[in-house]
Amino acid sequence: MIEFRGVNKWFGALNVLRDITLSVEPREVVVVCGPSGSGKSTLIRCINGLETIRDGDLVVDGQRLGDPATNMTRLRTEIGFVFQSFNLYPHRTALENVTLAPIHVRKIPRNEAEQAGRELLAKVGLADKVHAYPAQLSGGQQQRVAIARCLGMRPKIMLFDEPTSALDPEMISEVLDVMVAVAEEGMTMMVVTHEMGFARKVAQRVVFMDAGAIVESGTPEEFFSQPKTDRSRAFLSKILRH
Amino acid sequence: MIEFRGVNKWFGALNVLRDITLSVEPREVVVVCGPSGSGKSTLIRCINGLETIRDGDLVVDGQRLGDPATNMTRLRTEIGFVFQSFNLYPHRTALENVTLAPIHVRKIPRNEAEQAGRELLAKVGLADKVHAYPAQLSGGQQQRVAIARCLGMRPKIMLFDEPTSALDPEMISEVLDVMVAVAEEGMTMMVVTHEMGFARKVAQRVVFMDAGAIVESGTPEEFFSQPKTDRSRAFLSKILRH
Amino acid sequence: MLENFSFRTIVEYLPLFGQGLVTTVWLSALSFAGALAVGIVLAAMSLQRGWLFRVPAKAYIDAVRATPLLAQLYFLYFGLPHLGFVLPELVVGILALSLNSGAYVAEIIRAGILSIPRGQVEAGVASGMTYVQRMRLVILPQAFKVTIPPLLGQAIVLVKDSALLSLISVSELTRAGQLLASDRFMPAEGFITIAAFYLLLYYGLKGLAALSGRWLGLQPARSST
Amino acid sequence: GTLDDITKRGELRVAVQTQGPPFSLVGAAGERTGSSVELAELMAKEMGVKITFLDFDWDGLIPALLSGKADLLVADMTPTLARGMKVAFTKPYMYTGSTVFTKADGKFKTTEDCKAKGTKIAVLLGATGEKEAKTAFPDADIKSYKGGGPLLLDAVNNGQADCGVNDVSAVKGQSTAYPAGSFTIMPDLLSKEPLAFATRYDEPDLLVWMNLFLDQVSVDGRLQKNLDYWVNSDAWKKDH
Amino acid sequence: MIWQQLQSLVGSYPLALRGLGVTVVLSLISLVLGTLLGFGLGILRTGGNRLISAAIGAWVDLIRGTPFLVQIFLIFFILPEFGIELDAFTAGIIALTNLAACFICEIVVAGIRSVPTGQVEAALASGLSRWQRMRQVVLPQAMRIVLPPLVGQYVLLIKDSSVVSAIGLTDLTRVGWLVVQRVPNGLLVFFLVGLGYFIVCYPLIMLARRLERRMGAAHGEVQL
Ligand SMILES: Nc1ncnc2c1ncn2[C@@H]1O[C@H](COP(=O)(O)OP(=O)(O)OP(=O)(O)O)[C@@H](O)[C@H]1O
Ligand SMILES: Nc1ncnc2c1ncn2[C@@H]1O[C@H](COP(=O)(O)OP(=O)(O)OP(=O)(O)O)[C@@H](O)[C@H]1O
Ligand SMILES: [Mg+2]
Ligand SMILES: [Mg+2]
Repeated sequence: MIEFRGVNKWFGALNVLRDITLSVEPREVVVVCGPSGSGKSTLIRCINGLETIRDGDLVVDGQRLGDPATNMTRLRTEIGFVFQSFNLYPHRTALENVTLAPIHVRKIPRNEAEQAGRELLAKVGLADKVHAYPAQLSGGQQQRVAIARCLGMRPKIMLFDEPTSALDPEMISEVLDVMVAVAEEGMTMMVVTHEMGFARKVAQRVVFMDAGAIVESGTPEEFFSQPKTDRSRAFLSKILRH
Repeated sequence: MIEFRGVNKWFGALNVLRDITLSVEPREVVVVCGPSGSGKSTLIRCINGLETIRDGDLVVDGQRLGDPATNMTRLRTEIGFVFQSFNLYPHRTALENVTLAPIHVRKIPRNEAEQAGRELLAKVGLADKVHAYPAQLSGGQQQRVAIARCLGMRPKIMLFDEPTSALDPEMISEVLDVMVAVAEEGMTMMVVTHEMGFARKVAQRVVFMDAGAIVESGTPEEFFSQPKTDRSRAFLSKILRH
Repeated sequence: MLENFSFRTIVEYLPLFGQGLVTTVWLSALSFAGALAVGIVLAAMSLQRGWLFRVPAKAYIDAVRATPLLAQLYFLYFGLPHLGFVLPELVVGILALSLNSGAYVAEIIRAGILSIPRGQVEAGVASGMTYVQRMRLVILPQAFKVTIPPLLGQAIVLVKDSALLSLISVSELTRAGQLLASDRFMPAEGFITIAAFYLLLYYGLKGLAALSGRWLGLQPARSST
Repeated sequence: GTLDDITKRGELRVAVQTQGPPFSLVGAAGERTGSSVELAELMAKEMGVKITFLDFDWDGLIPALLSGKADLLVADMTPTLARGMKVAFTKPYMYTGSTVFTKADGKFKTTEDCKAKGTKIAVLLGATGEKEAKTAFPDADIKSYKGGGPLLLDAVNNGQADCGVNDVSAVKGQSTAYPAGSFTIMPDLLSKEPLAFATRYDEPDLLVWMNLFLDQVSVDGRLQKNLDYWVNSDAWKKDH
Repeated sequence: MIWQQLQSLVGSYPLALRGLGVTVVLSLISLVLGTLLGFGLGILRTGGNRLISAAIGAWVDLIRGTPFLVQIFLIFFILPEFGIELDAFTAGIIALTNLAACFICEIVVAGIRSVPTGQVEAALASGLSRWQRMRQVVLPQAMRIVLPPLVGQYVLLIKDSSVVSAIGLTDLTRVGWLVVQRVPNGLLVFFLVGLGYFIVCYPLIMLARRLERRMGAAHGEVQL
């Protein structure tokens, strides 16, 4: 479903992705973790073309990125992206946030889109917030709307970039619950997160990055119980210490 | 050292602090937790007069707040405050951040202040970042500078408002380590935090707030193992779940 | 001049001031509409990555900002006939005001668009919207709110600038004051009256700005944690 | 009285408006000159004081006099009765009148031609010509300009206006800036109007003196000489 | 004809230079004074005192809402009735300084308000006095927001200074009016006047642009 082969990326002189080779199968859930600045966000942003790569191949849903024959706008409709800072449209209600792209990009008739939108909002537990504006919602609620917004496009893949790290502690679980539900329905997911409980529960694989490279990769059990490298051990000890 | 007696505070029609009675002894470390919006920040912001109270008594270091005889500016120099968002002065280097108040408020000669500032920065592990600007520092480093900045005023009390919740997970421990060290030197501290490891390690008391009131208060062991109210149980289950 | 201040004469000239006020209002309104059109086009040009549109737009904006409206007005008024366009004064005046204010409006709109957080653009990109869809559905509605207050500020400037059109024989508000000054030799009466009227327009626009701010404020502006 | 003040001060303060030849202009070398300017200089000389010119545009001219910044006002100003309610005019020192001018090769040949409906007629803002044009050409489209007679000529020359109406001496003086024969200046005058200097009503002594001055210079021919040089010919052209 | 006009124009260059000089000197003095005063008003306006703040607000509105011509007119011609006699240059400086101060006050207020409250709270918490907070913490940060529009405002004020010709100062615009009497070609003359202003203003506009870009970059602003 997603296949990196020898991907490199530079920001100026900085080699932020080094020789990434990684493949994600359909219905697989992959958690990406690693220290700040290690390139996690960059990695998943490449997948839907928010960043462009310099060399190597990146094939998503059978289409090669950077290939002139690939219609990026089309491809993006197949990929949902959930941001750390939600990025809801502040001038639109929750429902409008969910229906905007289906109506304008997928060209679904408005009433159908709204019907579907209401169902999605109900699914993420926000049936009563349909007409609320983002500023009237708590962080956890906003992030759940953002997830519903992605689901509204019926994507084949969903990418999450630290979806809970901007949230108050008591709101984290409500978002993770929704993500677990999505994963259990069989969505292909790549999730940048430090929520190790989530990784344990639903991930088939944990990928540990450092300084732009994938340093380690394995099942959650392997990774948490027997980290193979010093760097992953140091990292785990830090985030699990207090 | 800090004594609330029947303190109430309103924001407009909202009763954000309800009948708070609480006293903190010298050298005591008190952790405050509770759901978002429960009034934790407001509570500690009252102590150094960032918020004013409507009724009840609040006596800090022997001086009654709101009393015309109390020199707030003087009192504030005895109280250090560490913010969630660091609030370092972005136009000043780390060292300048630390020395600004000692030089201008305490009227300590510049070279003495700088000498002391360097020592403090070394103590928080930033001897090599003395001349860095905040924007050049990671979140964890910025927060450590902020703590050094408070220590520079040799306060009798230190207040922390979620000092680690804006930090990347691997940076949390470096900040908590510094806070533990400060606590172990015998500082009187009030800390709003959800880092339960920290509470276990150094707090004499955990105070749980909900909807503006102190709902429960006790030693960490009591609070974590046998929360007395439904609300504190629900809260703990949420933040400890994933 | 003040001890003989004649309110009676002002009242006598009031119809003239009234006409001038009306002219100033509609001609400013028209010019501002023109300025918005010019400004949107220029802003769009100056936000392009390629130099082909960006450089001419910036050059135009700088040239307008660096020279006085008076020079621009005469440039059009005396210059257009050389190119074979003899247009009525009013048209030249409105054109000059639109082209002048348009440059400032362009800067305001550009700043408004750039003030939209990058995440908003990315959210649009990620859900497969085209450039035009992003602009129309995501960026412009948000930029609109940010730009309303400075745009009204520019409208205030434009209203006062329109006084310059009296130079090319448009009878607007300032002209009425000048008439009172030259027919009756009552400059204090003339000028203080027009000042009062301009102040009225200023408070009108300011009220509008406050109102629109409050109206827009009903829809929460920021999505925050 | 004011005259005593002027004597004590040693300075006569005269407000002028630099409207263009022949009355008041800035010469090629940047020197201030013209018919009215020279007359004012003559006044100061007769008073035995030095002269200071305060150069305003139309907006500032009257306020300068009324507020006492200037002792008197020297401009090609018509003493209308309405204006006389506010300032004290001297007796007229010359008569002129408004005339109509057009572009020499244009389709407007006579004053009658200009009466056609919709003719664009350029006049000077606030000048008497503006009033007269309104009565003489009721159907025309009157456009008032600010900034002096030359701009009227420019407007007519450029085609922004079909005809211009202005003081005949001004038109004659100012058209010399164009190649000879650029304009047709109609021989008939729309009106005959006096020109006079002005001062304040609270300076009766100065007014009396100014009138005396005008009598003197008419009798001894200095006024005529000034007008012949500046107004009735373009002799000044070669000097300025 | 054009040739003859051009020659005549070239002959007027000393006058034009003098006019440009008046424009520059007048603008320079009043911009410096106006900036100082504007900062003072801005700081007072954001200070706690409601009464002072409202009074400054009303004054700024009055000045922003009325034509500059009328203001200068009042200062030069009406103040003498209250015993304040000013020469044209001083009156021009006062009027322009006041205008500048009012516009700059608004810019400074916006700048001060843009500094996050957390900064003020941090300063407050470490016991800095009101003036120390302003001087050490708020103003240096406000400058980033203030500087670009401030320079832009300078350009507007330089252009507004042309109104001083109403009270008899021979600035650059006035020179245009004088020259056009002899060289009746409005297009040419006012093109040159425009050029004169351009020479003074364009470097300032470039400076504003540079500042804006630098501050933008410092704030992590991005292209679309
Ligand atoms: N637009 C950019 N221009 C230049 N450098 C960038 C840009 N975006 C990211 N970087 C740099 O690339 C590196 C990787 O960044 P990235 O955001 O992918 O890290 P991350 O692992 O997501 O970190 P975090 O946990 O802090 O989000 C960092 O060093 C960052 O400073
Ligand atoms: N300046 C203010 N004006 C009005 N209401 C306020 C203000 N500051 C806080 N509040 C309200 O007071 C209540 C308590 O706020 P406070 O910030 O003390 O909560 P908290 O427990 O610190 O929450 P968090 O964990 O989100 O920081 C909230 O409902 C909040 O919305
Ligand atoms: Mg990241
Ligand atoms: Mg808080």
